Amino acid sequence: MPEAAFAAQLPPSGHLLVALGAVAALLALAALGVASAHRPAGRPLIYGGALAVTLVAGLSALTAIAAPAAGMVLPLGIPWIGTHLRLDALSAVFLAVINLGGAAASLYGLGYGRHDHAPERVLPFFPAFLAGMNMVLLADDAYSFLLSWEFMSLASWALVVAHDKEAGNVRAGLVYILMASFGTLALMLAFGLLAAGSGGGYAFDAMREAPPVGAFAALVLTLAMLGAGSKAGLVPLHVWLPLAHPAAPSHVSALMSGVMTKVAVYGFIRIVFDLSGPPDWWWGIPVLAAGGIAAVIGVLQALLQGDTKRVLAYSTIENIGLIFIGLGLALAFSANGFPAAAALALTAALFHVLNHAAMKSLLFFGAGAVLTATGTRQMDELGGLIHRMPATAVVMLIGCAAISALPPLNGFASEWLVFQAVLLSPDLPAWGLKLMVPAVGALMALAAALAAACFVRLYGVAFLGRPRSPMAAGAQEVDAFSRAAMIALAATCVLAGLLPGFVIDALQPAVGGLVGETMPAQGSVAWLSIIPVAESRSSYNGLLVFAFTALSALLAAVAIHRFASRAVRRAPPWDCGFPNASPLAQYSAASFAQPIRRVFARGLFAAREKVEMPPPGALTPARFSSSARDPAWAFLFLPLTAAVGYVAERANTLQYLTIRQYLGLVFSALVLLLLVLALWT
Amino acid sequence: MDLMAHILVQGTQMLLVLALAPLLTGLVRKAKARLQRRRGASVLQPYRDLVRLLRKEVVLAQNASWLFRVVPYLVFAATWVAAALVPTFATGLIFSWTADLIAITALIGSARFFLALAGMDVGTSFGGLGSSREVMISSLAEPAMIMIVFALALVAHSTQLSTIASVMLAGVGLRVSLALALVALLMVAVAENGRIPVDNPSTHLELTMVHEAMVLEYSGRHLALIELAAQLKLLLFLSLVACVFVPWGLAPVGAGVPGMALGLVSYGGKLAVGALLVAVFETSIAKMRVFRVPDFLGAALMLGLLGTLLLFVSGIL
Amino acid sequence: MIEHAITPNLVFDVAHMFAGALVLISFLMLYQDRLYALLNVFALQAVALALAVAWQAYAQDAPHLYVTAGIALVFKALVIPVALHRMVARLGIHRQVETAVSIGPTMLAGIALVALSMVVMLKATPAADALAREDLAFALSVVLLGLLMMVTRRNAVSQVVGFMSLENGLILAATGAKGMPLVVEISVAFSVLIAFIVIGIFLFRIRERFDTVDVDALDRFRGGRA
Amino acid sequence: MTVLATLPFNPAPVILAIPAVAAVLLALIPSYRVSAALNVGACALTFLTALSLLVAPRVAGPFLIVDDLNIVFVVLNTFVAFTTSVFSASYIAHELETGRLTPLHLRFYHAMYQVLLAAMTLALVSNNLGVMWVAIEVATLTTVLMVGLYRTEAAIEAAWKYFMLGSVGIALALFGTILVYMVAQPVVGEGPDAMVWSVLMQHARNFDPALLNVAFVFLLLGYGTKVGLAPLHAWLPDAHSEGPTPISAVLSGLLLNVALYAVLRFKLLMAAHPGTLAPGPLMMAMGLASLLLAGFMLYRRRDIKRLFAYSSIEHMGLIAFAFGLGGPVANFAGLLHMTMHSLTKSAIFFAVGHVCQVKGTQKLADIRGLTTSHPALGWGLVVAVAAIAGLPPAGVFMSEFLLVTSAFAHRPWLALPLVAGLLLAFGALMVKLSGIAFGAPSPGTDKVKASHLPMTVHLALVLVAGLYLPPPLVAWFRHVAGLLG
Repeated sequence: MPEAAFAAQLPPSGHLLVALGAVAALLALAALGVASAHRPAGRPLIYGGALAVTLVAGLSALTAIAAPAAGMVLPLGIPWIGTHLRLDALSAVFLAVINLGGAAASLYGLGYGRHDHAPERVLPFFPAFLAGMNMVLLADDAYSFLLSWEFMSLASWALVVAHDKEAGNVRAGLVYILMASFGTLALMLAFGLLAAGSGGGYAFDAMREAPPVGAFAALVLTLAMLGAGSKAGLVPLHVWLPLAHPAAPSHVSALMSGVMTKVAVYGFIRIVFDLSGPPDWWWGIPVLAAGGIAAVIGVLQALLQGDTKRVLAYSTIENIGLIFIGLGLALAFSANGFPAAAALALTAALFHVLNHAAMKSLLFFGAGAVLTATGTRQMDELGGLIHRMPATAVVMLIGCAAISALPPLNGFASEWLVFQAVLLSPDLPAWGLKLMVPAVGALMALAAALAAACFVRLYGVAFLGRPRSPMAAGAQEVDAFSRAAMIALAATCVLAGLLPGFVIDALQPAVGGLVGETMPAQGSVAWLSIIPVAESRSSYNGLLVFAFTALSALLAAVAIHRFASRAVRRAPPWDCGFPNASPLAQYSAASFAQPIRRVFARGLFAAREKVEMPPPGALTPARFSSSARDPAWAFLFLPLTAAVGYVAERANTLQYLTIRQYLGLVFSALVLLLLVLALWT
Repeated sequence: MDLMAHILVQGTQMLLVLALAPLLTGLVRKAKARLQRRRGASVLQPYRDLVRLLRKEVVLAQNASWLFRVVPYLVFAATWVAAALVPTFATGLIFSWTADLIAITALIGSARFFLALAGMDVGTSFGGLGSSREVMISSLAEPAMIMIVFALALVAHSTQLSTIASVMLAGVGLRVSLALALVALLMVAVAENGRIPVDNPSTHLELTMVHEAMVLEYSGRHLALIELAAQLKLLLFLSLVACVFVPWGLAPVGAGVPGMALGLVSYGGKLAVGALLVAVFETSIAKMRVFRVPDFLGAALMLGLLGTLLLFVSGIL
Repeated sequence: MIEHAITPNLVFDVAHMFAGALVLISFLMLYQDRLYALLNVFALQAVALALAVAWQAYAQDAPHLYVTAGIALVFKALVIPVALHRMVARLGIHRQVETAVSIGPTMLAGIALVALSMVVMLKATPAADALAREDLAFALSVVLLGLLMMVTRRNAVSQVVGFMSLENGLILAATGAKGMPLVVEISVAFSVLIAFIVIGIFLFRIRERFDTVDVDALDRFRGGRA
Repeated sequence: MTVLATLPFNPAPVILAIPAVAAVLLALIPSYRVSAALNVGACALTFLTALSLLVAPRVAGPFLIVDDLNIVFVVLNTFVAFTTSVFSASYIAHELETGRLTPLHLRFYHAMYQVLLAAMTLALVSNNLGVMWVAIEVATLTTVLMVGLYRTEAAIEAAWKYFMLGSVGIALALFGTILVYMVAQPVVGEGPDAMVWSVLMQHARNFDPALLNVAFVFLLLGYGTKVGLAPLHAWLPDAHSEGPTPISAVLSGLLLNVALYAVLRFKLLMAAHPGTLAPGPLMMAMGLASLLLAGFMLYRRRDIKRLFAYSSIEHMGLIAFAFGLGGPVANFAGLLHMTMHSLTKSAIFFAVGHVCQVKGTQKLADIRGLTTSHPALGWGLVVAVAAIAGLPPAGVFMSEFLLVTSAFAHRPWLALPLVAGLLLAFGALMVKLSGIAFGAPSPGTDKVKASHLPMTVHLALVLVAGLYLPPPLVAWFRHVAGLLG
């Protein structure tokens, strides 16, 4: 039990105090949420307060990225360690992401929360959840880190089961909290190893000084992948995510999918890049593999879902996969002596972290808006919303385009950087990596293309066409708060896409701290292009692509309207001779996915289609149904639960023994121990 | 006034591709007709079609949204910009670094994304059918294209088309990986342009339609723009193949007017040969079933990946 | 014990004999297949215990141990067996000792247990006197045989007998430990415990066999099988 | 701690006297209202006196001992006994209303409550191994009587099972005690001194290690039966589920600790002698067995009190594992975990007691949607179960963190079953909690006529403990952890 001095190695800074104050304020808001949940003033108070706090904290974090690292020790937590806090560039980047995401969610909640029928189950936990995420990022010792981590899970679990009367939500919460606990235990083991290396010092500073070596380091990597990966949603530990994220209220879904998964990414980076010492050459391989698999499986699953929020949740898995591909490349480069390439890969990953936070929050807000307007999350009950909800439709279109990695939006910029990093990898010396990287690149390209298909399907079915249900036909545009939140995020997506150079530059302090090298400065490049390595090698200019495209489109429009025709006539659509076709005859979510389902999902997902034809002469309609499974459930979790159930059933017979048999157990234990004594000592 | 000259050359290229695109389609059609022992329409027929369509009024489906009306312009603009970024007669144009090959691929993807959305806007079965098939095809074609990009980029150490073309022009010798990439690129080009055997641009039979089903509701100037975008895309892919695999004649950076002129002539020649080959290929092969397409494109993807892997492993260059 | 006229050897021999007798009687108890006979043998063991304790009281010059011997004689050799006799008669319990493991294997197990306790104790006390070591080993044997009896007999009464026999072993060990305080208190406490058990059996008519398992009833009580 | 030792007298005898006197008084008072109040009052007084132990001198007389180890237990026990008596007052009133108990029963119950308290305290502060043994036996017998209080068939069966297994356990413990005496006798000399704990500790280095090993096996199994370690645990679920709920709280929160204290005392003795068989592996093995067994058993539970009884087995297993692992960190974790478990589990039983009264059943299947029908009770239960399951910021989280990390650092292969068991038990508790707390409420939505104060106080302490432990407590735990080796 080494006594750690309660003095921090780093001096505190104003930024750190602001962040700490934000945590305290959020916790106070949580307490206030308990007290005021039933009052009409509760909602504006809590969400307004959270908005103010996160906005201040987020902006402060933005300025903290370039500031020197700060530290502090509070006399809390494990008594002889204390609670170590640290605000360095990496935590500042993530603090900015989560607080700005939190601010958007709070703004959205101001309006969205009005429709909540059980505010007392949401208001206390929302700020607590935000506080938990903030605390994870500030923690600089293993105990505070895990405490905050699990507190974050607990608060979000409470939010997942907030609407506990709806079918499946309680089960979703159950699966969630189990997987969260699994992850925490894995991280606990990892920290156990790290602390063992430093002789029982749970402070990160102590761990940094004595990083693990050899097999221990490998074990730490594995455990970090299990622990952080289960929270982030790496396959096959993702099963909770598509259940839990949709179950929560939509602004919380946005936080969980857009923001909390980033905290998991942060945890992985912190442990693997910061605490585990220099990586081994092969560390990138498992990370790359996990990322590639998550990317493809996630997006394929997303294509098979019929529930809007579940589509988004699976898409989160895909994006987490992309981020881990970036991280894996960074590890591989860093371990094999290419710090500049590592900086590129890490920048790409961090950039995508930021982008995905914005895009996914936006999309969940949109899905929430649709849910509020129509009361359903089923794509097959939607349609035509572009007419009824014009503002939501526009921002959702931006969100869908961004997440489908279409230039000139932000999703493309970060994926482009990852591709550039992939293209630097032939320099890597190891054969395993040489074979791995292009394969992962192919998986990533496949995932990107499928993501576009997925969001064409989501947007096309939900927003375009004709309404498939009365609810969709009667939808109303959502309130101004919700719209403002969505517009702000959409603007972020556009800006980050047009001016990626500034974002890349802003990330460099964090990158440099982790891999020892930074990317070349982008802010000063002519025309605001980004040039990751050299101009002759590759460059991209989102601003110009946008300008050219917009200009061309405008030019074409003006020219045509000026010189050719501008006449428009409305007429019924071509009906192939069957007038007044029912809106249900439109392509549905399932039918849109049919070609892809047939091509990709037959094997692993066991996608099956069944058509029940009525007998000849019967007037009943034919029924079509399709089914698919999640391989993680089929091959891992269901057998596991079955095994636990089996053993529990066997063990349960111990409940039905007679006193004599119980005595027999005591007797056997005694004899056994005596035998041990007789034979051993 | 160097900058002005550069912008002028860039502008020339933009107008050039716009002007040549219908002609290329006309050439292909004419050649096909000849091969089928028909006289066929004039090579200028596409221009006439476009003009006629532009003059007609637009008949909009009743519940078409604003998206439906915006998409043709977006699709056209994105394709045009993409086509203009591929070196045609000269490399190293002033804006060529705006987007590398990955970005060009993504721009084409953007155009397809919006077109697929437009297909679903009216809410008829045809649109959905076309869109769903289109995204299925593209979900394989795009990764295949990215793999081809990888293979090229690994040889040239760059994803900039100008640099790739220069490296190719300097000569890299015969390479198995590049051959694989070429085959894959041709297969992707066939798919991307909706040509036989993947799709048939002149069919309107719902069982086999892909692209045509998607744009079934379009008329008038909107249809004209979409047709023009399709023609530009064909041009783009031919230019791409030309500039990467037969880069001879391309005016290098800083070439004067004579070099440019030579580049223009050679570019015209390459396009004509390309059109002829397309026609021959399409005439000699039959359209495949929709669910055979994934196999076709999967093969392209595998070829691309194989080419990339070879380059990774060989590590030379 | 130096001040005693009897030689230390004789002290040990006699103590040893009583201890051995207790083990032997334990085996006899394992061998019984009639309840009444079992009770009689138990009474015999109690007498043997009383003698052993009295001998220790004399040898260690510890008069309080006579109390323990008295308790053993009166309570265990007389009161309890008689009470159990009457109870068997009153409750109409089967006269047969119902075994879970038949007598032959039980005896074999008993022998193994005695061997085990010998090995354990002899390994543990190499420094002590040989006979003292054996005394302790015998006490342990009686404890283990008592437990064995509880485990292999289904009948409530024979289980009580097993428990009392186990307790005999404890008292034997306790009195064998020279100068151990509280032995009397402990033996009183144990007598109270046994009285509780016997009264419990009588009052609550604990089912004659602990083995009657009514699964339906258990489901009600225990939350049941899933 | 010596700085604080300013109290001029030793409060230990007073702590014993108060419940003893109260027991006599309670046996005489017929009115259950008065006796409930007196019960609370006596417990409060005991607790306050026990607090004075904190500043009392550490003394070891021939009969009583006050040292750092048992102060932890005494203060904790008297505190939980006090809060439980508060809970019991409201609980018992309801039982009387519904006619499950008569005033005569209550007279007996209250007297027994104080006897139990006296016996447990005696077991903790006695300096004589024999007295400790007698005290634990008395405590066991008292609880046997309380478990059988309802006189239902199930209650009697549970009491009987408890009684039989407890008796065998106590017999084994006695044999172990005798052996310890025989080990000590050649060194310390004949007579009472050879059973006095503080004397034994001084001479432990000269004991015969081999015989001490044998003694420890018996003591571990004997007192381990009381702790509820697998495979000796069989009485525990029955006894918890069939007795009055305050007794379930006392069993889980106090009696198990007292038995554990006895095991620890002997472990100290073992640790003081370098030549003995390390007791650690035995305790770890039994601890893991308890953890895993309880983890599996939890899944098939249909009775709410039985569920939490198995959870007690699980946690006792964890604590045994921690002490078995040894080392300052793990021992600290063990002490902390024990404290937290007492507080949390009794809080759970407080909640469960009211839940069962409101719903009129102990069947899990019939208790649903508590957070909707009884928000305070339901959320209280959610917090308490989350705390016992090791979710932050409860103190259990800290102890599990310390335990798991130090286990993995020292014995990686043992940490894996440990983690598996933790996860297993966590899953089971959460499965059950999901049903109890959420969803549409089941019938039985009357208001709870009870104070939530005891539960709230316990939970507040537990939640704060995960964030902040007062330095004196830490210093004290660490000292004890150091002693435990």
